[in-house]
Amino acid sequence: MSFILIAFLIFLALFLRFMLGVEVRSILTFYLLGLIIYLFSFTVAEMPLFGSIDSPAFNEVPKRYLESGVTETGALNIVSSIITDYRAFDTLGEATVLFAAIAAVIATLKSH
Amino acid sequence: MEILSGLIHNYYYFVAIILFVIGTHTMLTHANMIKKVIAMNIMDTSVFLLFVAIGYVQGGRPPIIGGDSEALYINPLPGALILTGIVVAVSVTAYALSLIVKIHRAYGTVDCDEICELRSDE
Amino acid sequence: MALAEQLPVLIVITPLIGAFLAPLLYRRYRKTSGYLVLLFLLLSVVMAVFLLIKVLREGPFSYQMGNWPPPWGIEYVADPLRVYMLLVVVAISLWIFLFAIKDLEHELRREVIGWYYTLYLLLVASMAAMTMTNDLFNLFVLMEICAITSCAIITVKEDRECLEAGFKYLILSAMGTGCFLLGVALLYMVTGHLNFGFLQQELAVAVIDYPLNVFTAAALFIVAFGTKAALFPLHVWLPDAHASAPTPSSAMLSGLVIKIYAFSLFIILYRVFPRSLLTPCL
Amino acid sequence: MIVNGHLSPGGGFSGGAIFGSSLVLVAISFNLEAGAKQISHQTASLLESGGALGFALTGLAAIFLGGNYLANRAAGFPLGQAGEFFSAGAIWIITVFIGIKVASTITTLFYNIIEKEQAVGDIKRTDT
Repeated sequence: MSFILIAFLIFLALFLRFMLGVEVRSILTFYLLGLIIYLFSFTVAEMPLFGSIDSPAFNEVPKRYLESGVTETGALNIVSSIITDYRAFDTLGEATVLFAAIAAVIATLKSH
Repeated sequence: MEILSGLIHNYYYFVAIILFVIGTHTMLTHANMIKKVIAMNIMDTSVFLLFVAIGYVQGGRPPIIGGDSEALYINPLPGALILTGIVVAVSVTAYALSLIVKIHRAYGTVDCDEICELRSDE
Repeated sequence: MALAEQLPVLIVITPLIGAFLAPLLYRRYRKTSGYLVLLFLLLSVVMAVFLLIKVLREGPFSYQMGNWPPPWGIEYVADPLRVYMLLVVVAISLWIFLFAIKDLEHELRREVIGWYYTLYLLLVASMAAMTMTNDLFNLFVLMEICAITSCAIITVKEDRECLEAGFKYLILSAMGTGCFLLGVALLYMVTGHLNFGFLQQELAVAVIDYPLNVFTAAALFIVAFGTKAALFPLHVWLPDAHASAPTPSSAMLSGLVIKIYAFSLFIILYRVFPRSLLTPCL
Repeated sequence: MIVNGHLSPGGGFSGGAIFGSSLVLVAISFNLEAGAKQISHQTASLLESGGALGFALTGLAAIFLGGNYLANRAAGFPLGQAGEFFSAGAIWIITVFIGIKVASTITTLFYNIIEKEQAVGDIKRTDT
């Protein structure tokens, strides 16, 4: 099975190179990307099922946000209560990223 | 075949990974700077897709607490994280675009290979 | 000593507030603003020394942002290794800045010096926070600040070579942060935590059920931090960027920015991944 | 949208983006001078620093009130009745600051890039 696959790939490469005139470099890149996707597909197949209620990500952390978020922060929008209360320091970092971008743009544009 | 059925169940994740690989490839191999920036955005968006897909729960509602207390809500944490991530990606894009404006003015081109030639001539 | 408990966050916030104020200060007090910025850095050095004394005397402690306990909120940890690194970062950046004030007048245009102070302080704040943070997503945000500001302090120079070097650095570091975020997503998927301590507990279990996910995440982290820290095959951006940068930026980049990423990789490999993953025989 | 961020979808980022885009749209649809009349450079950069500074100082206020950095309930901000307009303590304040910050960021970015292009003159304006 795998032998046939490898033979097919070599044949495909030769076909692309000599019949269609594709560059060697782009054929190699193409194969490398295929290899990366092939390797990643094993990882994806092993991941927890999409949308499942008992996936590991849906553990006690979001449950507490959903159950007691209203009483603990007073906001009905839980996403809002996470970004500005539970994980507010991330949001401060984010505002800082915006400020850094502004500073970087102005410094770059004014300097030349 | 086990892998194939896993891929079909998790096709959201798989699409995100394919987008990530496309983005990385375009970013590293293409010489045009605008294409590099677009690829950077594709790559970031793929990761955001993957992150948001993790948070989905079958039959869940958006996490805005309403009337009935029995409702099932989706996981709010990935959504909140990705809100941060999107802003970060936007600011990097803005900076990269302003750099391209400056590079175009300084060299007269936005192609990395041509810039290399210009620099080797100096 | 209520204030001593707050030291980890105050060290980060002091340069941050300084950064927000620096453009306004520079517009008002053009001559002395450099020394005012120096004052902010000096303040954080003093606080870092106090924090080191406190940690060495009373042992490591953790700081919870907004009083939310770790798996829900963001946690900062002050233990001897991290605080020592923090002191190194803040003290060296103070030392570089002391010489930068005079030097910048020769290298940069007058209008951009105020913004250079801002970028410098933001860089210091993000690096100081990176040494202490105990949360993967917070680390991502800080890495992004560090990436933008360290590119920007290269491209402020009035020279077209540094523009191209800065762009190359920005693209490669964007690839690095993309890989890092993908790794975070994979780890979050199999454990549901972002805190280092909880991740380590959960990963010891998760590595049995989802080994490939954990290994892929580890590989992605090494690629991400390898790009940022310029480890051997991923170092292509470094020669251009360091050679064309202004002198203080060059000192900052090769002295601190690269090392901080190596330090973060070290912390992640030892504090996030379970011990069994790192032993050679499996 | 900004001030209702804690009750409905939206919040500082999306509301601020809409607000900033509206100012940019004025400049696009009329001309640059009309747009610049809406908000001057000085004000924009003042709001820029002010928004971020306000966010950081709200966090510091929590320390003075006895909580940790950026604490909300633990520092004694009044939460109010959930679902009402003035509720959720520090969340409301922080959201407004973020809205100001994002709006001014978008306008500043736009004007800086556009005006530099104009300053160079028309000779450089070529399509690539």
